[in-house]
Amino acid sequence: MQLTGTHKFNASATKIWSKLMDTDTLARITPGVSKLEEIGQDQYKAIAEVKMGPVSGSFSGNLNVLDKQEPRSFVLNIKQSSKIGNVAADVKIELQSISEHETDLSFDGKANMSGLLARTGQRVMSGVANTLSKQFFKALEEELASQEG
Amino acid sequence: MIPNSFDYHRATSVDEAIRLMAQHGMDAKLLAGGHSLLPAMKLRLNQPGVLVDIGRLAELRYIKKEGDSLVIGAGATHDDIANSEVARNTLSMLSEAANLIGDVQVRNKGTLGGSLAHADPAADWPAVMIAAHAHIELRGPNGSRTVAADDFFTGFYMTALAEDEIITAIRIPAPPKGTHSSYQKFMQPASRFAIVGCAASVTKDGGVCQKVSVALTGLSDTAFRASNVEAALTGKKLTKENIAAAAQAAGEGVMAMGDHFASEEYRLHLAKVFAKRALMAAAE
Amino acid sequence: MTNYIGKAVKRVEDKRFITGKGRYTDDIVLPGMTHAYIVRSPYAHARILSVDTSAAEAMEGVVKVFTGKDIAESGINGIPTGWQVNFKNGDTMKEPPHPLLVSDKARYMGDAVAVVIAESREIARDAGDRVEVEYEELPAVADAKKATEAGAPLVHDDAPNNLCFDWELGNPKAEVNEAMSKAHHITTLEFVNQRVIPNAIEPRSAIGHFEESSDKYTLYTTSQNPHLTRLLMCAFVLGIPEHKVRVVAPDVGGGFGSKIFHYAEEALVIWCSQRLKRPVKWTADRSEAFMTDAHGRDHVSKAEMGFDQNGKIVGLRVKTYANLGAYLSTFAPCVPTWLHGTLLQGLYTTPKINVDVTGVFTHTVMVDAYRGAGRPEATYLLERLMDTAALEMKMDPVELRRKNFIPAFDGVTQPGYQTQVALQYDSGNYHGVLDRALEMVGYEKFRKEQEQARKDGKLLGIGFSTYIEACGIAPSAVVGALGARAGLYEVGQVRVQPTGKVSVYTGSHSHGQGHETTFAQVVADRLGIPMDDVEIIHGDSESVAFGMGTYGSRSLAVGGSAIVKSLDKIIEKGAKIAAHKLEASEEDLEFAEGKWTVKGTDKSVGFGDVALTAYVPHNYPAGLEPGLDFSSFYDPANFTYPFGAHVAIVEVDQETGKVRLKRFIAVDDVGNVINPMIVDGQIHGGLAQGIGQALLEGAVYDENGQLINGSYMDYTMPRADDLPSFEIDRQVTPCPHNPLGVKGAGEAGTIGSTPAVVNAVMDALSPFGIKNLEMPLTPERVWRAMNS
Amino acid sequence: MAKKIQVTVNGKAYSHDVDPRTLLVQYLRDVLGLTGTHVGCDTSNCGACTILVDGQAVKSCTLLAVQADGSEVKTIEGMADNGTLHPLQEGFREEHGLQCGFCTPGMIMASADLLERNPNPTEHEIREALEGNFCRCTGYHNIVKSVQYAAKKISKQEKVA
Repeated sequence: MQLTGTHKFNASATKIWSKLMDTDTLARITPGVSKLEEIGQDQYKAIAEVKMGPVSGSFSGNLNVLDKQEPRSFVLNIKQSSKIGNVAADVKIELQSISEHETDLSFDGKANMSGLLARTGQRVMSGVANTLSKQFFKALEEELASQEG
Repeated sequence: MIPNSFDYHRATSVDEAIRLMAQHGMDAKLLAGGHSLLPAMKLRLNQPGVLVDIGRLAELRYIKKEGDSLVIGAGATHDDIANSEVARNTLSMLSEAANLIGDVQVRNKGTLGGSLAHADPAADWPAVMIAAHAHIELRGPNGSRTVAADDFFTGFYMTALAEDEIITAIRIPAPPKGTHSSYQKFMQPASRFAIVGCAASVTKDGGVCQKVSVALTGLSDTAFRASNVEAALTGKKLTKENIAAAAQAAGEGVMAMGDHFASEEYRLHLAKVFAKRALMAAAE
Repeated sequence: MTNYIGKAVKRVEDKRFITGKGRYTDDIVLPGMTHAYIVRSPYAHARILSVDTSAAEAMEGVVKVFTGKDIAESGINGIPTGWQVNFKNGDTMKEPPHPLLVSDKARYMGDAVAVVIAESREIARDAGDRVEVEYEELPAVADAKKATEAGAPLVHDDAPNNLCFDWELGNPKAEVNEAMSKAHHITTLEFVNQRVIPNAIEPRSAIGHFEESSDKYTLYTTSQNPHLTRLLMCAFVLGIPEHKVRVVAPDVGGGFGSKIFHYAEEALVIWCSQRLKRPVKWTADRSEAFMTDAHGRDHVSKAEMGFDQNGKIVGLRVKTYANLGAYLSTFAPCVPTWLHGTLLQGLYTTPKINVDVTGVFTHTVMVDAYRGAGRPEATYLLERLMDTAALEMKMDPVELRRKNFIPAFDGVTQPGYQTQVALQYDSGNYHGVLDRALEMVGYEKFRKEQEQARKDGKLLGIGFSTYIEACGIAPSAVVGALGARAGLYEVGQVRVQPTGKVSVYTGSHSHGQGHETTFAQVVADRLGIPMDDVEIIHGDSESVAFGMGTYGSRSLAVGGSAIVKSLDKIIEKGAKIAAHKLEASEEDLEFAEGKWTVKGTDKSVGFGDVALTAYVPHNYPAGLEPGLDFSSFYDPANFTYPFGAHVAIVEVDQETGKVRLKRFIAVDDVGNVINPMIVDGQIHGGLAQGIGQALLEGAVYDENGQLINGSYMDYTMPRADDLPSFEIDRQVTPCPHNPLGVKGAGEAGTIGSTPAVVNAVMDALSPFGIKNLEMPLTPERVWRAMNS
Repeated sequence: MAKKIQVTVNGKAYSHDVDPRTLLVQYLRDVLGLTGTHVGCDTSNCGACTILVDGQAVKSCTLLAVQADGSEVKTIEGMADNGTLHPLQEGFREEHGLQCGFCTPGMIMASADLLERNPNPTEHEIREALEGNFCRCTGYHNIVKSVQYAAKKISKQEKVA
């Protein structure tokens, strides 16, 4: 499953970068994530609850930040498993400054599903990914805005 | 094939259902026809701890005229609507859509309210309700409220319905004289959900489109109003050419879904084709 | 005189099915029965790091959890295959172990890792979720051709490049290349004959029952061939004595090849039952069926056919990669080789043919026979080539076929036809079926309609397929030489009861084919008794001596012939008894209409009378054994060769690419027909499956070996409103080498229909210059082709 | 946990305590021993489990037994009347509308719903009404004829009556 998207934020790239690299913030804005625990340099243990339409599952696994090019790009490597199936994804996140206060965040990657999700959830999962990314952008936007205020 | 264990409560009234939902919170799910929920539970894609059954509430199962409006109880089945003369006479797309949902057995049990609350991105009713300018009546612990169908579907399987609210009825205003409607659907051949479905109603006066309402489903993460198609046709003569030209705007700017049955590009193409077909049928 | 043969006798078995009294495996409940749930790998390829069963075993109602480790330690063997194919260099094919539960690695999504046995289905299912398996996901490969490329992930360490075998048949390559080099025109097609999922509506189920008191085992299973399952399970897997094992395949809800395979779950429930001293039932749900039932087809081929300037075929060259899945199913090695390569002669006089097949392991579920098995793949290739060649050479596809047909021969006064690919066709009249089909279609009229439709912007198309199949597999010595590890005869026992009622035991197995009716028609007519006096018994190794089961359209041709052999023996012995009773010489008697009559007199003795005498032998021929009960093994002299002509007419919606099948005409020649109603039904069902493959069906694996359409929400089964009513007719060219003259009708519909439909769509799309599209011809594929 | 339900199945009243997660089809098969109703899938598509609940065809794998409390249920076992086959049962036999028999009970029950609503359906209407029932054996050709047979027979019976 291809994961792509772009969103424009009214903040500088460095500011967004610092938000994304902060464990607490990340746990707060990532949809479904209930716990994010740092277990090593750029390595996290993550627990997520996904509840969307017909699908509801508790996921747990790892989240690694690789290939950091501050403040331009990094790769998120995610491995989550659950009783309803497993997700493994590599997503490259790029921040492109448009101006001092404007940054385009784009992501591009691929998620591989296995198990029940892969077999029966294709149609559902592409929508889940879309919605999760929308929620993430919204939450990040709010996070950035709240700090402004 | 075997769902997880859960507690089951059959509500004897809407108010009791609301109380039960409030009592059990996030772990509870409403069970109406069960034709979206139970298959997911059997696969264990979903494992609620409590089911509150509202499937037998007679107070939710009706189709009637109220003043100028058509009011459909949330518990009316697809089959009830398919066979309702008053629904057909109000907007024929209601019975057309009802007849295209699932199969006979599913239509016998599945309900309008259940389908709207579930908000499957490929379900038929959301598009029809948007095109019909329907208002969805909700009731929760703090009383009742009404949400326009246009504002009800907020995302992928997401609606304006709060966790502790129940859809009670759907109110459809009587369309102006000279209005005809149609629902046209390109089916996913296995599930028979919509790959693309288009609901259209056209108010015609002397061959000119006075008013038009168009909504699409299946294309994206939620059903939506095709405002640009409406704008392109309003005030125009209802010729084949004008309709075809207006339908070209269907799906414009939409991030379409894709799967092995239909890619994003193909879905966007079908949106145009089915917008045209629905409009043609409604304008006839 | 026949009272039954050739008549549309209503089915005997229907009574129980239409009243809900059928008895399928999952309907069976045994005292003290436990329920099994199998924990399966979500990954197509993964190392199993650990399996923790403690939480599951701690649950109330859980009897036991077994893992791959328990199986490995028990010393039992894995599941064998029933056919051996060698590499071209003579090396034995690779036959990696297929354990009942895996302990080291999972090799396809659905590979069995552990089994939970519990007091109820619910508890077993719940406990299954508590078995914690730690996996290390490994790269996987699902595509046969890619699997052979350097660097592809290996399914089995001891099968380099994932090769199971490579194999060749026909004329030497150099000869074929030489012939092709002189061709005036060569038509080349590359295609995927996609993987389809058999989807018998009854999911698989198995109950293992070990009785400690007698040391006996009973396996109830959804099998097409219970005796073969018993043989494989006893001799190769569990090493338990065959005479202590009863295998029952009761009513079985469809098979289509997918229930030939001796599956791991069958041996597993027996093994678990032996350990637990309690019956163990396992029933697949549909999701599990999608993941673990043997799939069908899955070939990647390149085919080239050469023609001279007059359209006569001069040569055929075929290269095929056959996906076998992760392990070998019972017939896996045979399907893409001996059931595929041998059919590439088709109905044509092609003088030089070479076929080269590579059998490949991938991280996918096993592939086995699926209705037609190899023959649909061969037919697809040939018939697509014919219509494409006609288009390219601007010839009429009908004319091109006629030019190349093998002339009619009856196999009696004229010899059989020796092909370039090992078979000798028994009898055939290929022009006959095509002529009849054209007449039914109204070919010339259609071409005019099509022309007019094109002017009106409508896309109509017609497609042809003239096919042959080799059925009734087959002479044991021949198939043995080709690699079969079992004989392929059939057993038929006729036991006349003292009152003249007749019990017939057949090693064939009916799972929809109507044996209880057709076989009874044969028996009743031969013995001249009412059908009500005949009972056909099948599917139980305890009552039926032995048998090879039902597949390859073999039941009547092989199983029916075995019964006829026994009937002949009954009549022969009956004549001795009758002669004694009539005080006549045996030579002076004739047997007809249920009685032996002294020729030219009205002195006769009836069948019932003779039966009674056989069992109450007070006044009896000296030296003759009492009783009237014979068993026969029939080993056929040759395959049988049904053939036919199929024509499809389609309309393509230019805006959406959706194909609508408007008409389907099938004229088949399946030899003599015992029950035309049943034969028609077999054809109808076959057509639906073949049409399904052309337009709707296909397993979709992603690049990680995940089956992504493993449910009826995602895999398109043909439904009533996807299909038209069929227009079918028949021609009869009797089979010259079996006593009934029958050829087999179970697979004909599937074999002929797929290419006819695809050819029709290609014909409809010919104004766009489109020559080839991959199946299934989904609306998007067709739309893309029209718009590229 | 367990809920008491009362149902009338094929004219006979039953009362049982059931686990709420028990599907109606499991109740019929496992508790009442009515194994004529089959399970062919887990996604409510195949229709093998079709029965009539309060006169309407439903998929009994997508209905909890507790949901059927107080209902009138009819299964294939209840179709024949004192040994006289229902015209649909007769039709399936006469027109060879079945082969392996596994989908047949569901097919007959779905057809019963159709003929109740539409006593004289066209071929097209029959095919559409059976879109929720899979058959892998017959290609549906003879199923259509079986339903037509029954429709004709019922209309004749009604004329006589």
